[in-house]
Amino acid sequence: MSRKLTIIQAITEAMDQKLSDDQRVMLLGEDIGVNGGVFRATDGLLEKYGPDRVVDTPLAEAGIIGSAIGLSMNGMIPIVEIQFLAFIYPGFEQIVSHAARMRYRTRGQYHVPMVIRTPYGAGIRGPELHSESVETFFAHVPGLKVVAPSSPYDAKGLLISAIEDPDPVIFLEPTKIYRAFKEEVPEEMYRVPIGKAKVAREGNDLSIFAWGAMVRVAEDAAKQIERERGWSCEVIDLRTIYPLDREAIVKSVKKTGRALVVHEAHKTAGMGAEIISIINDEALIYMKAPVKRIAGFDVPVPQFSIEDDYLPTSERVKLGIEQTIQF
Amino acid sequence: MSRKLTIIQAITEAMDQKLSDDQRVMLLGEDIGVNGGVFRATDGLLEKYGPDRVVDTPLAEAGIIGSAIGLSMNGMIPIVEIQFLAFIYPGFEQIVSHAARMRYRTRGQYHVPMVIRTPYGAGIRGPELHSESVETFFAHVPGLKVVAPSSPYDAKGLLISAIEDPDPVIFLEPTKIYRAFKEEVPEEMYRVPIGKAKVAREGNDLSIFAWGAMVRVAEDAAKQIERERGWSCEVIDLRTIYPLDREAIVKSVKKTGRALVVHEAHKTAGMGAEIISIINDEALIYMKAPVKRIAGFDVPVPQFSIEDDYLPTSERVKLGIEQTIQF
Amino acid sequence: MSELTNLYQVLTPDGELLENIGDKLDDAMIVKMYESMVLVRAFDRKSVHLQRQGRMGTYAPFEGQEAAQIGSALALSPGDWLFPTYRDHAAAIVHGQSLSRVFLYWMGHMEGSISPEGKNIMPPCVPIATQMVHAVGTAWASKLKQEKHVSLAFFGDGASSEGDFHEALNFAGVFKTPTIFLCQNNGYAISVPLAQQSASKTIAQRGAAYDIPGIRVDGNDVFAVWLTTRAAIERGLAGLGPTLIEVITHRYGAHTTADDPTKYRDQHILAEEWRSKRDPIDRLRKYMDKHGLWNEMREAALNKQVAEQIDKALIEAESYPKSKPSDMFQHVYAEPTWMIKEQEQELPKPKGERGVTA
Amino acid sequence: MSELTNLYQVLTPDGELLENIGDKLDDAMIVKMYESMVLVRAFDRKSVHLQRQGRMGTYAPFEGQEAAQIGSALALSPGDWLFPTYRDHAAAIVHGQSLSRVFLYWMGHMEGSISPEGKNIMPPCVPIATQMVHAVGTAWASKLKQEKHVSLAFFGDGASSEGDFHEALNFAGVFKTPTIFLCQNNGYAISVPLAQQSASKTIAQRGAAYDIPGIRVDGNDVFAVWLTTRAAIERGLAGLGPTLIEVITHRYGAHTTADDPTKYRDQHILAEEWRSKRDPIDRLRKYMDKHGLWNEMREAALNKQVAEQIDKALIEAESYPKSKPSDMFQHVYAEPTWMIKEQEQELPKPKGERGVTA
Ligand SMILES: Cc1ncc(C[n+]2csc(CCOP(=O)(O)OP(=O)(O)O)c2C)c(N)n1
Ligand SMILES: Cc1ncc(C[n+]2csc(CCOP(=O)(O)OP(=O)(O)O)c2C)c(N)n1
Ligand SMILES: [Mg+2]
Ligand SMILES: [Mg+2]
Repeated sequence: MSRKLTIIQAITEAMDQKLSDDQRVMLLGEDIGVNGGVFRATDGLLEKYGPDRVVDTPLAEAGIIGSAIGLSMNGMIPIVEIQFLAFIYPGFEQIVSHAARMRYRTRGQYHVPMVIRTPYGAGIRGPELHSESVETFFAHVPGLKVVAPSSPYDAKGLLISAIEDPDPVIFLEPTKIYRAFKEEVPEEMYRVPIGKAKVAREGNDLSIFAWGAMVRVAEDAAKQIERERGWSCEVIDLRTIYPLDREAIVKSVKKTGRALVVHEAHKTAGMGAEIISIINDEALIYMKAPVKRIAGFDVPVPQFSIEDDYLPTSERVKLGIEQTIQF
Repeated sequence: MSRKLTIIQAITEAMDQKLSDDQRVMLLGEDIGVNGGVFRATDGLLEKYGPDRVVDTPLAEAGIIGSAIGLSMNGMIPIVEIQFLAFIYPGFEQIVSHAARMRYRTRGQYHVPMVIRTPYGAGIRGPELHSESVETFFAHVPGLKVVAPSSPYDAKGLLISAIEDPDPVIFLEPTKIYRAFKEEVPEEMYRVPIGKAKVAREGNDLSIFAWGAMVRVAEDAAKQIERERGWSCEVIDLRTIYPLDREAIVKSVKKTGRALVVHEAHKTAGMGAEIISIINDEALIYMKAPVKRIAGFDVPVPQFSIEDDYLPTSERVKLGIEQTIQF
Repeated sequence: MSELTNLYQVLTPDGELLENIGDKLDDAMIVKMYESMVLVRAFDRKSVHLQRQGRMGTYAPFEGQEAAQIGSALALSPGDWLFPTYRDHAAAIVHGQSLSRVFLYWMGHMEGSISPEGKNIMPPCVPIATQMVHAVGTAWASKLKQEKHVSLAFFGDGASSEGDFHEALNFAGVFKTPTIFLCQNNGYAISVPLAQQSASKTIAQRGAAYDIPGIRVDGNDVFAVWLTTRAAIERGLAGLGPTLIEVITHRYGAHTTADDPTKYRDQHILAEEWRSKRDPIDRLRKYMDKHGLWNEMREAALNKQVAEQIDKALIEAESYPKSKPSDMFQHVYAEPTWMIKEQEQELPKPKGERGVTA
Repeated sequence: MSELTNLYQVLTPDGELLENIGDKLDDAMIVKMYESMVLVRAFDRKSVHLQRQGRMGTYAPFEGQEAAQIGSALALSPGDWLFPTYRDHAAAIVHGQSLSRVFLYWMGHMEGSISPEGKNIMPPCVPIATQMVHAVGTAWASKLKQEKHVSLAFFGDGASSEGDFHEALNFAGVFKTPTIFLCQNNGYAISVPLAQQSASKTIAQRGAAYDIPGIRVDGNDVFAVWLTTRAAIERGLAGLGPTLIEVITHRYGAHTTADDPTKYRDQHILAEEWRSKRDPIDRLRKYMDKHGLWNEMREAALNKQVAEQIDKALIEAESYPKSKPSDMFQHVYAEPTWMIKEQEQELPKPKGERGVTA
């Protein structure tokens, strides 16, 4: 059986099912209890599972993440909600110096099967620091996995995989499209594997790599350019940002010979650079043009009246496609 | 007049001269006063400038960096010492969400002319978390500059530029070579510009990009390979990690047609990827082979008995040169 | 209500004085307090309204907390440093921020965080508790430069759980900076009540952990807030260091316009206990009535003037030149880097100018 | 010395009892305390020596702090969780860590942080104060699983300035976790004395900020430390929540073997006040002599046994298979990622095997 759900509903369902399936699973975060989370991702779960398993914490991210590390080491599976990605920074040390390294330093004796969920990305008319897309910070840390779904189906399946993963997973949820559309989502539990990309649209002339809210932007651009110019672009939804699905990237560019990456993150040291490097390593001789990056600019995400101009648009992506194909 | 100094002596001299030159300059950090810093970078400065200007702070990095932000906004020029790079994480939020953005959010009304100095890199037989090389974290943050000298001359000149820079500068000091060698350093104040690379060694067959302690590794490899194979490698000491000196990178690879980046940081999402992307953007058609990355591995820096195996060595660089030239 | 015991109070909810204020607070200041509170409450209601109409983004209302913000900010001198959070525009306004600037902020304008000339009103701080450390730094600099200025940092009850709260108080204690830490304990951090935020019953008691005086004040008593803040300022200027002030108050409305308080709070108790019995404006009005400082005519005139002032500010804000996309490339650094200069060129040109393809 | 007033003390420096311990501490335990302290002191001296010989890396000595670590760790039950810092190997050893493992740690071996089977001895924590929050989490899990275990986190006086200290105590207070926060106040954070670390005179007084009992103890009195820790454990197991214990002690040596304490500390005062007058081992020896629990023969036998035990552990550590370069690719994840598998191949092959060029 399946029904149509939004991304946020799919996320709630994944947590609900894992809470009921596995007594070790528990939720921690600010306002996730009575209030059901500022985006209502945990709505109804306190009533269902009680305050020992759905915990409203004090307002302190190092405290939340650090105590979740301890909970993990002693047998629990905590799912932490950070209210917005930029508010993870107070807990950055706990993530980088501990969550990511506990398995390593104890040679596998202790590990941290924790998930940190957090909305990320711009486009919701939020105040400053509600719109960041800093996946690079986590992709650069060995010991972490980083996931970013773009659809309800993947959101549920990837979150279940993340909860079952024995290692810490940073789970980035595209705020802008939390409720943007619905999609068929099976009622039962299922897994979407971490580390595997998905071909969101097949094509032959150019490969577009994207994740999260940018997948739709890429698809829009691909549709328009097909109509306008007759070029067929392949859109790859990477889904996992670390470890990247190298095989999928290389396979696609070997076919198309041209590539473009779209991401919201700042261009410099964004994951676009890593994708370019993978292509450089594995498929350089197949490339007919430089790989293009359509990315957030190297400026702080601006106040919301102009945030849409910060974000990659299908217009900018189309221009990039044109420049790449006509190189 | 000039004398031979080590990197650490050059750094002390730069701070000493700026403290005496500009009343607004002050130093903050753990153990930097009576103790002169754990690496003795501030030795003698407390006696000379007193406890109002050379401040032993409590053990709290957010407190140090955050109060330095306030000091900056109210007219001071604080130079913060963080004892080891990994201990900057408690202050990460202050750097990313405030130091880097104060100018932006006040439209230039307030700014943060602060320098954060910290030893970085492996090879000193330190315990865990004393050997990190996470420059990516800062290079990805618009509003910051990131500098990493490789020699006494540059250390002094770049630190003076950093102190005089109206924006926050992360100043990464290569711990392993703090005292490894001496070099002529002028007694007077001079500046080495931020954002400008230096050709450390001229060559025609391949360009090697490096910074900090890796410059010597690159030079060694270049010398050996010249002797062994007769290939001439150009070594570019980038000196500034953000903003990268694109012109110097592009100029060199247009000449050599081959490139290799050496860095201690983990390979994935390291700055090597950004350098590859710059070459992709600007000089792809000149390239005779993929750009090679000889980098720290995608694992936490290991305990010190095997840390040398984590670090790029001239052996690994030579192998990379061979693979690139014989591609 | 246990949280209301042991509070420093000067003006009872009935408008009676509990101590002599004659030599400290003159009638002109009292009238100013009243006028300011009326102004900012009208501003707050207008803003909620504008948000509903889609003329502003998400807005954080402060209604109910006027005495806490006005009482403390009015105690400052012009050159003092103010660190408001996203909820403290009342304080910003009485310290000299223009109403139109505050509107611009909530409209998502790039220039919404500029301090008026000669004032040091910091941008509304979004990451919780982080501004407390800055207020140590600015006060420290004032002290080093021997300038007679204090720094006043607002923060909430929830903020007291963050590590930065601790580090700020500890630094201020060690370096004896003239910093005033003003906690508006409004009982909730979004949905989380103080009892779940900490096992400690008060925020003020934490002062002792840093050898800093910690004072609990009725935050809806504008006299008590003002007098306590003045004393803290004098202490700071005398070189005696920081003060922690906890003022007990309540926000009547939602956390922000995106929040639904009925999910976590009994709005009935709220109305009974706070709005009808302890309102900061009503209370001061009672006092002023008793002392012949106010009358219906002045009230009517004030309301009219306030409405006009707000309307004028709104027109100003709405006719202020919109932020341009290219504004985002300004002020990242003193000198733009090459990537910034180049990326600015990637912005789509305004309609009609495009055609730069290939 | 003002920091030595108001301390809970049971055993005076002269070996006199200030209270009856009969029903709580039996002679076997007292002898065990003594033997443990003698063992770890010998271990500590040996380690400093080995570092000087270049057989170990930088080492953090604890001599002088034996009672603080032994007294508290001996109060634990086998399944309790221990969170040592880089200076707390004495505690780790009495809670069950092997001497050879501790040597391996300081030799930079990849396997230096493995807990003995059935014990929960965490790796020495390097980033200051961060382990305090973990000890909230592990204790919380014990409570949720209804396991009767506490978590004991060591930290220093300097650590009390970090935000994590605050967040840990606040969380423990709110969730009433059976966590014992044991501060070894040895007067210095590297070179910085407590008076510059905080304006507060004690760490214990901070408990009140979280409604947690805060107790100050003579840290060189092994009885007082043990009794206080036991009481805290019982409190925790009874569901009454965390306890903050501050034990006053002193490290005789350098911060680490890379440090020169004469730069910041008067070693003469140190020797007078601490080593000769308050030494934790001498003190207990006086008590045992008075009560006929010890004699020169047993002392000689103990010293011999300890020396042998340490030598054996050293041989074990030095003959333990060296870490291999490829070890760094293990245990990053449960399943290695493709980059890890591939990068392992980039390691230069051991001599003779190379020749993979081109
Ligand atoms: C570091 C950080 N974490 C989380 C948030 C999200 N957030 C915004 S306001 C708020 C509650 C703050 O409560 P309190 O300090 O009591 O202030 P109040 O809103 O009541 O004025 C939270 C959790 C944030 N802005 N920053
Ligand atoms: C976050 C962090 N900052 C700085 C350091 C460097 N450091 C190591 S030990 C130390 C002093 C610790 O003092 P204290 O907490 O009193 O413990 P003690 O060494 O006296 O046992 C410092 C600053 C660190 N390890 N972690
Ligand atoms: Mg509040
Ligand atoms: Mg100490």
